Amino acid sequence: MDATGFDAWALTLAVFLPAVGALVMMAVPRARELELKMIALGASLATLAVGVYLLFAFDYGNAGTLQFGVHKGWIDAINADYILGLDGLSLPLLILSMVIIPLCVIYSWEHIPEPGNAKALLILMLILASGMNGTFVAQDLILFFVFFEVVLLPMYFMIGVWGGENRRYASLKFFLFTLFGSALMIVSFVALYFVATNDAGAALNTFNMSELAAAAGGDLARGTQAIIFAGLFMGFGIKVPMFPFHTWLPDAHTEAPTVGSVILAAILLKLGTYGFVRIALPFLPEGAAAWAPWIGLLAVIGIIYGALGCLAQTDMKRLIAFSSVAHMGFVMLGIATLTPIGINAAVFGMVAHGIITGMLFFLAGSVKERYHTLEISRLGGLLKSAPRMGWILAISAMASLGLPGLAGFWGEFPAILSAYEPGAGLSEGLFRTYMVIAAVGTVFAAGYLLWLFQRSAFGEPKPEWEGHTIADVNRYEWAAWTPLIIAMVLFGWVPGLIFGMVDDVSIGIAESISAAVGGS
Amino acid sequence: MDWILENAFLIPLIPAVSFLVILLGGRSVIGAERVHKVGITAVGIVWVLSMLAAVSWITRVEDSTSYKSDDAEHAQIAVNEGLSAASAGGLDGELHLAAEDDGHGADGGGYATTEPVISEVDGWWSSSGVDFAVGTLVDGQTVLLLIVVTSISLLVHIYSSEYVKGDRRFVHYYAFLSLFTASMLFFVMAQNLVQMIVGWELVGVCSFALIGHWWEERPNTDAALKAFLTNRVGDIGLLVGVIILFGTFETFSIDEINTKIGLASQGSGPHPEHFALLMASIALMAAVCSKSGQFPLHTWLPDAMAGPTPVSALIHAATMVVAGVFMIGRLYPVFFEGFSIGTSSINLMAFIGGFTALIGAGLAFAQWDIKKVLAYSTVSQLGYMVMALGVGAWTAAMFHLFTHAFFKACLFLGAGSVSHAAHHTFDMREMGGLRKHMPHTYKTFVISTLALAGVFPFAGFWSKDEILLGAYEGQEGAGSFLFLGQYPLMLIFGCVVALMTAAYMTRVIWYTFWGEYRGHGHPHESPKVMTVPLWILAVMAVVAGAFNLPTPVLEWAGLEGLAHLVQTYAEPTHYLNAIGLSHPPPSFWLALVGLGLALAGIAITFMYFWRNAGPHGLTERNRYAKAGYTFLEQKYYLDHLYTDIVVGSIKRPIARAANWFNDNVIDKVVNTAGEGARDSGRWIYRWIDQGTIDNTVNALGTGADSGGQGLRVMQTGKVQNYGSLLFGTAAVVAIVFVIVL
Amino acid sequence: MLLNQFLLLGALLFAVGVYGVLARRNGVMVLMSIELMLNAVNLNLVAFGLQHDVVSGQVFALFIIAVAAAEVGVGLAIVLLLYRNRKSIAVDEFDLMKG
Amino acid sequence: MNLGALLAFVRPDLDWHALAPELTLLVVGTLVTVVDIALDDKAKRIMPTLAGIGLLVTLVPILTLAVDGAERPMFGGAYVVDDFSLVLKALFILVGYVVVLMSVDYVREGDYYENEYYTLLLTSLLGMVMMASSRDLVSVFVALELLSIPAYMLAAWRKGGPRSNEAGLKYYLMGVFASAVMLYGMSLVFGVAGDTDFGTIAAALTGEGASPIVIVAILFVLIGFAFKVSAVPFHTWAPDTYEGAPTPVTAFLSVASKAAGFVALLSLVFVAFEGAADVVQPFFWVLAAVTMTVGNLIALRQTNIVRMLAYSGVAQGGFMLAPFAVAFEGDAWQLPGTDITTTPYFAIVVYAVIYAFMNLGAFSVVLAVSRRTRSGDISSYGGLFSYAPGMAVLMTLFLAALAGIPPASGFFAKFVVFWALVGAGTPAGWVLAVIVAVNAVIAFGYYARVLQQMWFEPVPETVALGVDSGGDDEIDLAEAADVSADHDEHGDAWLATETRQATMVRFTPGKIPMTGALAAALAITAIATLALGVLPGLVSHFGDVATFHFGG
Repeated sequence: MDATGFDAWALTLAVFLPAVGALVMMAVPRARELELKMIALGASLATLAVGVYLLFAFDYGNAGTLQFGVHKGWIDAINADYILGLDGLSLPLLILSMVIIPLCVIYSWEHIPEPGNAKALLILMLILASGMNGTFVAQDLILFFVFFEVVLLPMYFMIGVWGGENRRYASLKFFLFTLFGSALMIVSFVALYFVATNDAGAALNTFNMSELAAAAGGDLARGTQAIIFAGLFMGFGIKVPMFPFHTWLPDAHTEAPTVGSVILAAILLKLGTYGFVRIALPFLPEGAAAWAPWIGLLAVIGIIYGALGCLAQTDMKRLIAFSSVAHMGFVMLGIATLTPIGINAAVFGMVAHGIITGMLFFLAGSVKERYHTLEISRLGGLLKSAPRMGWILAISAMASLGLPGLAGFWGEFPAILSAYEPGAGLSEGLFRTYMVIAAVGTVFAAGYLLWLFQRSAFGEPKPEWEGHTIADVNRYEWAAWTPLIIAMVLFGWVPGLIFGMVDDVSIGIAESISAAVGGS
Repeated sequence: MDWILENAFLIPLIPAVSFLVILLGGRSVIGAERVHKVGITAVGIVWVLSMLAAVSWITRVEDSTSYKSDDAEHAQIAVNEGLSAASAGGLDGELHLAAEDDGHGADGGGYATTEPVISEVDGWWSSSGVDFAVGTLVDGQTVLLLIVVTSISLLVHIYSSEYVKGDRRFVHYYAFLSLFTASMLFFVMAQNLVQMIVGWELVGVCSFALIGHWWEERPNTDAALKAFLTNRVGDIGLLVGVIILFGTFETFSIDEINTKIGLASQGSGPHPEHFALLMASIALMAAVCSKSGQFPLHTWLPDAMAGPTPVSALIHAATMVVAGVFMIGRLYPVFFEGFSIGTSSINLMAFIGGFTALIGAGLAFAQWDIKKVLAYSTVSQLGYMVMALGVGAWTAAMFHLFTHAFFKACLFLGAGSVSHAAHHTFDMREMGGLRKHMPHTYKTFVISTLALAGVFPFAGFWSKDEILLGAYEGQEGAGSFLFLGQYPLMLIFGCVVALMTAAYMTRVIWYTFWGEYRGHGHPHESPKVMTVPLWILAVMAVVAGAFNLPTPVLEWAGLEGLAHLVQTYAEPTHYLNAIGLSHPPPSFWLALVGLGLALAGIAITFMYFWRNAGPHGLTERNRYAKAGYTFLEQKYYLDHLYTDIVVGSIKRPIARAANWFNDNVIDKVVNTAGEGARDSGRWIYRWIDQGTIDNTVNALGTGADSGGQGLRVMQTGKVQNYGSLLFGTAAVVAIVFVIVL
Repeated sequence: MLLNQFLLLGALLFAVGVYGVLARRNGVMVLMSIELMLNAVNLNLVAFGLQHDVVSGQVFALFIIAVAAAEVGVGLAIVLLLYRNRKSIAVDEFDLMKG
Repeated sequence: MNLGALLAFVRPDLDWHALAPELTLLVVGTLVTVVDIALDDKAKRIMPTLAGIGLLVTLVPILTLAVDGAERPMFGGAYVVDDFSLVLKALFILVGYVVVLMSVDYVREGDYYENEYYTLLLTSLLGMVMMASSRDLVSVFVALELLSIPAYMLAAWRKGGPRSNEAGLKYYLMGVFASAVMLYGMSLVFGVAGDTDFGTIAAALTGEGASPIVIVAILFVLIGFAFKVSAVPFHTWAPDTYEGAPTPVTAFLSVASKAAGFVALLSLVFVAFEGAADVVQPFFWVLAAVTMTVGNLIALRQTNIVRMLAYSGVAQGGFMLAPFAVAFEGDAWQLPGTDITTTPYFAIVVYAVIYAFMNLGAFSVVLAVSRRTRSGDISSYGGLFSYAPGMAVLMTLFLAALAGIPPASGFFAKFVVFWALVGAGTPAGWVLAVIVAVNAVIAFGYYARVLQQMWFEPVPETVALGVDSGGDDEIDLAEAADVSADHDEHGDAWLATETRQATMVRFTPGKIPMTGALAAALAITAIATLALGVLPGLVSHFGDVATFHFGG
């Protein structure tokens, strides 16, 4: 799978260009903000350029196999190598994170939150970018883990330094929750190294993800798989976040600065779901089959629960944050069905949620900037005071509630669809019940989003804003938002763009699962 | 000649483009006051294209069949023959390919069915290696709707250019009119269920946007939200139904699903699980209820009148609300098998339809707002259509859809014109005597009323009559109940509703146009831009009935050729023959009954108002009557049920509860985990209580924290205690090991 | 060869030493007690060395004696330092730092 | 006893090359003293330089030996120079060098004996270097005392400071007490085995069942070193001593002498007590679990950064001890392509190396920051990022490493521990692994407190002067006197501090006064921490070569 020429370097560049940018910025004194911003923008755009190259050079014919592979020695002592690879599953998410980061940089151009210090903020963003890109292309468990963890500290600081009132608590909570998950996750990784066998029963003793995936659990007992899966579940499920572990999310989102929320919602959450699809399912098919009903249950609980949580919110940003719980519920439901269509839906859901919720958080940030509050009851008449922003909010809300013709729909509908016939011998009755519950969830989604829209955008502006001039979308915001809006519509009408990439991979995963489950 | 049929995608595309143009260039490039020209042009083009489509479809039918079934027996033969064709086409499983070549391809002996024209592009999206296509499916039913939608839309576009002139959001108004037209057209030519969902939702959004057109006032936005959310509720049904169908047939393609059922019912194909079909039908029924305002989800429709009147005419009378009816017709085989319409004598669809027709008519009596009356009348008429489909009268339903679109649109635009004249009020108590001031509006209004009431020879008469006929005759081979035919209850419903319809419409006429003018200001006739469309529609309200005249009517003129046009050309014979759908022979006396009822209704009301006969002030004197009246006035209290009880309970208590649960329980779980840690720390007595300084919800931390605080007691600072600890531990460990090992 | 007596004596001495270290407040006395413990060790070593008839036992003992001397030197120096600063050598009074 | 044994004595032939490092160190130490005597006060300037150069010179023979690579047993196996010992000798020397760099200005600015300081430092290092090679009870004991006794004096170095005195006293008393206990154990071991060299002991113990005397013997010996590595409940001296001792000394103790303890434990456990797995493993299982948990929990409550680091060091020691709990399960897990004996062994060595640098780094930052804030309160780190971002970032790096967050080196240390524990494949291993995981999370709790201060909090108005500060009371109070122009306070300041009342002084943020030496120390540790995290291959390579010369 090893690539040659530039291809061999493409992924490495994609991962480390931002980090290099960060290093360069460290050398530049804080006072020279323009240069700093330029460098940040340049680095992120350069990364995006690599992404564009990847998009074109990618061989969609066999999206199921890893491409642009790099395989170098790294830590011989523990057989952990520097392996990068890109397949149809990684590609959309990688591109997503490559797109979001420059947009965040552009948005930050004039929106450096209190207490300022653009240098630090941008550096953290670039480090985040490296971590996220790395996670999506790493093909070695240890490498994956490293990148998976690298994103923690920057986000911790982003929330803690530029966050709102309650930032200390929120940031620490975010960190401890995630760290707890990943600590158990790494134990599971090591366990995988030692116990994973090929079908012959011989120990693999490797961290190479493609090998482990190929082994598909080998002849591991269902019980063992379930135990190890539990560790992974903690690691990824907390990150997603799944229902009982979600409590860190609203706090983190609410407190985080705008770009922080955007990155968090758009990409960081995806690391968890990506982990499920990339690692948990293929490596431990039977463990997955054993856990799937519970994951599904938690998913639908999350859908309803998140929606209800939204309805109870009075703060716009917190409402959006809770909606993430609901949306990720759909993603997890798709994953839990262990079917190709479910996994496709999940990946599409990830991308769509990334675009839409990212957009919503941008909006929340700009609203906050103009009104200095996010109390829904105090907003209102946005359509009148800032029409363009109002309409953008309308589109985003519609997309978020899964309106066909916009991206959100393709994450929801197939996910619900997949629950009709779950794979790997899962109980049909159970999952059809989930299906109906999830369908009901879509109504709630419409409920809270339109309610939000009505309260914030419809009606006359509140008297307390007399005299305030509420500026409409400015040009930095246009620059940052237009791509997202276009993406919403584009993916809404041409969903094949993403399904085409992912399908092969998810078919492979689903087949190996059903083979393993059926085989035993 | 089939060019337009195969490239039908152009038809929705054009208004979509005009939407973008208006939205993006509306203010800057074109100029706010001229945008309507863009819209009108676009729709005009589309109208022409639709007409082309109609013509080419008719010729296609002509080519494909040299024979028109004009009575039941022949129909049967045609059916059987057609089936062999269908199955012949069906066995190779490549139906839509077969559709590309001309209709003769499959037919055995000249009795062919016309296959729809399906053109599609693969790879819209794909999953598990299956490519899902996007494309268009054009057949008689589609063409019928194309005509209705484009015609009404065109007229409304023109009408609005005066009615909405100078509105603060003229541009948005026209943008969304275009978008709606586009979505509706996209919907009617959907090739697969997913596309259908897309169109379905999009028209919903447009209706949301247009109902909330004047969103500064809270009631409007409330109405808009209500409309959208009620529809979402129904959409649960749509999603689930579509999913069940996909699970059963492994395809989204409408064509394949229908054909498979057809084959199955002929035994020449695998039989889908009847239970699945039933479930799917019920689920889809929910969707119909919301979109087409059927009981019990009809409550949003009257509120939707908050939107501009032309919008009501277009969306909430003529087109969008019939989407549900259209969808039933589109997937008729599913429902036919699912509800076993052919053999039952009552079924969910028929009942809901009939019942809705009844309560809608009832409600129409208690309204003072002219638009509300029309709205409930719409509900009632939609119920009529659904009932027709429920009893197996496919053609009748579509025919009624066709006619109803025109006269109801006319009525709405008339009402609009009235309010335009009478100070933008819709309250009939502030009108009266307008016939003198606005003759055109009056005449057209009366004509349409007669049509709606079903008076010979107006359009409504013919379509309504066919529905009653369908209810009576039902399907071949079904038992008859007493002398009331196969669907007795439906027949009764139908008749009662016919009577009531006539009555309440006459009431409207009286309050609006007769008596003395009770409003203020000087009412005046609306300008041509508004009256001309009215007249066009009025004419249609008269002649539309001619599109499906029964044969006997034409025999004396020797014009059998023109009989049953809708049935012949609009019916998707390719699917319907396969499931053995038959057409009842016309019945003269049933027509008489219908007409009689209508006239009776008019007569009674006439007596009541004009001649002042009958129990006036009954509602004041008789408390039962009063109770009944308030019951109607309160719309059967359904709204209270929904808004106050259902929504209220969800939004306030449950959501609050959930939030509380979130903050106090879920977080507290972590909390209690921490409590454990803390208690474990408590064995080192008294230090613990002063712990827990930075008391966070993450009590795991707190617990650990205080645990640490407790442990610090070890650290007395006295070196000898340290020593004792060291040696003590050493001794203890040693002893333990010695004992254990 | 009365190994056990030696060992018992050694154990006894050690115990006394431990007691002294843990119980006496006077720093000097604590140092003495430590010496006791070390001597107990020496006793053991020599005894075992004899039993096994190897020289290393005694060598070890010698090393310990030497080192012990150095240790006590340092110890006394520290005690002296404390006395100079605090006018006291009661080891249990030194608990500036705790917790 | 027979004189024959004595008369038969022949002087063992010495392998000078093998002894070169020790000898160099000895020479340098003596040189420092001589120079001091020769030109006493004028010597002050060059002292640190001399010591530093001496240490670097010492590296030369170590390298040559490493290149040569042969195993060189001496004195009948009592003293062995092999890869293992060389790696650790190099580590000790490097640590010593960094500590010298940290000390330069600290010692110079406080009015201490300067020259003796370095002499003692070098001597203690000599003991450690010897410890790495010792394979015999006697040599282990001698090495231990040689590294401890100077350390006692260093701990009490600020002779005027009550805290420093107390630190010295506690360290000394506990130290000698523990070594007495250990010696008693050794005497019993000797009694059982009949000789003092590990080979014989291993052979003897393998034969023996777990007889009470063997158990007591082994436990007492192990406890002697458990004290050195400050494992709970033998850790009690550590926080007080660390807090009281001069900060560079604290760094030295927390890194070097702890590492020395682990070196001794390694050779003892893996060579001498090989046969007594059923005693050693359970003992270490409990010890590790208790140590990391208690250390972490108490650390959560600390307000003084040095004390916090002390407890964190305790907890880290727990992590390092964990692999011992599966010391002899590991054989099945021969690492592919390497000749490492067992994974646990590998894990401990790697952890020791990584820990040394990250902890030294943290202490260097503390040292540097206290030069500005003159306080050891964690709260005095408020807003550090705003006025000294570089320092904040460095501290973040080291704390991240200690917390085990990639890409800082600490994560790999934690990882190899998991590796060893899970690799053992025993339930005990699995459970301990989970305990380690949970503890890793708790640990972040207190590292985060410092991070929060540095990044999130505003600069404090006033700082608690000197109280609980990392040992540099005198400087603080001296300058406090300047600040609050009240000299009486200086004399009996310790009384004020005894009641733990903080003397709050106004604090003005500003550039942190850096000196070349300190900067160098920071640079070395930072680079090492980052490099070992990004390319753990480097250190794991040490782990590979650090193979043991088993048996006598």
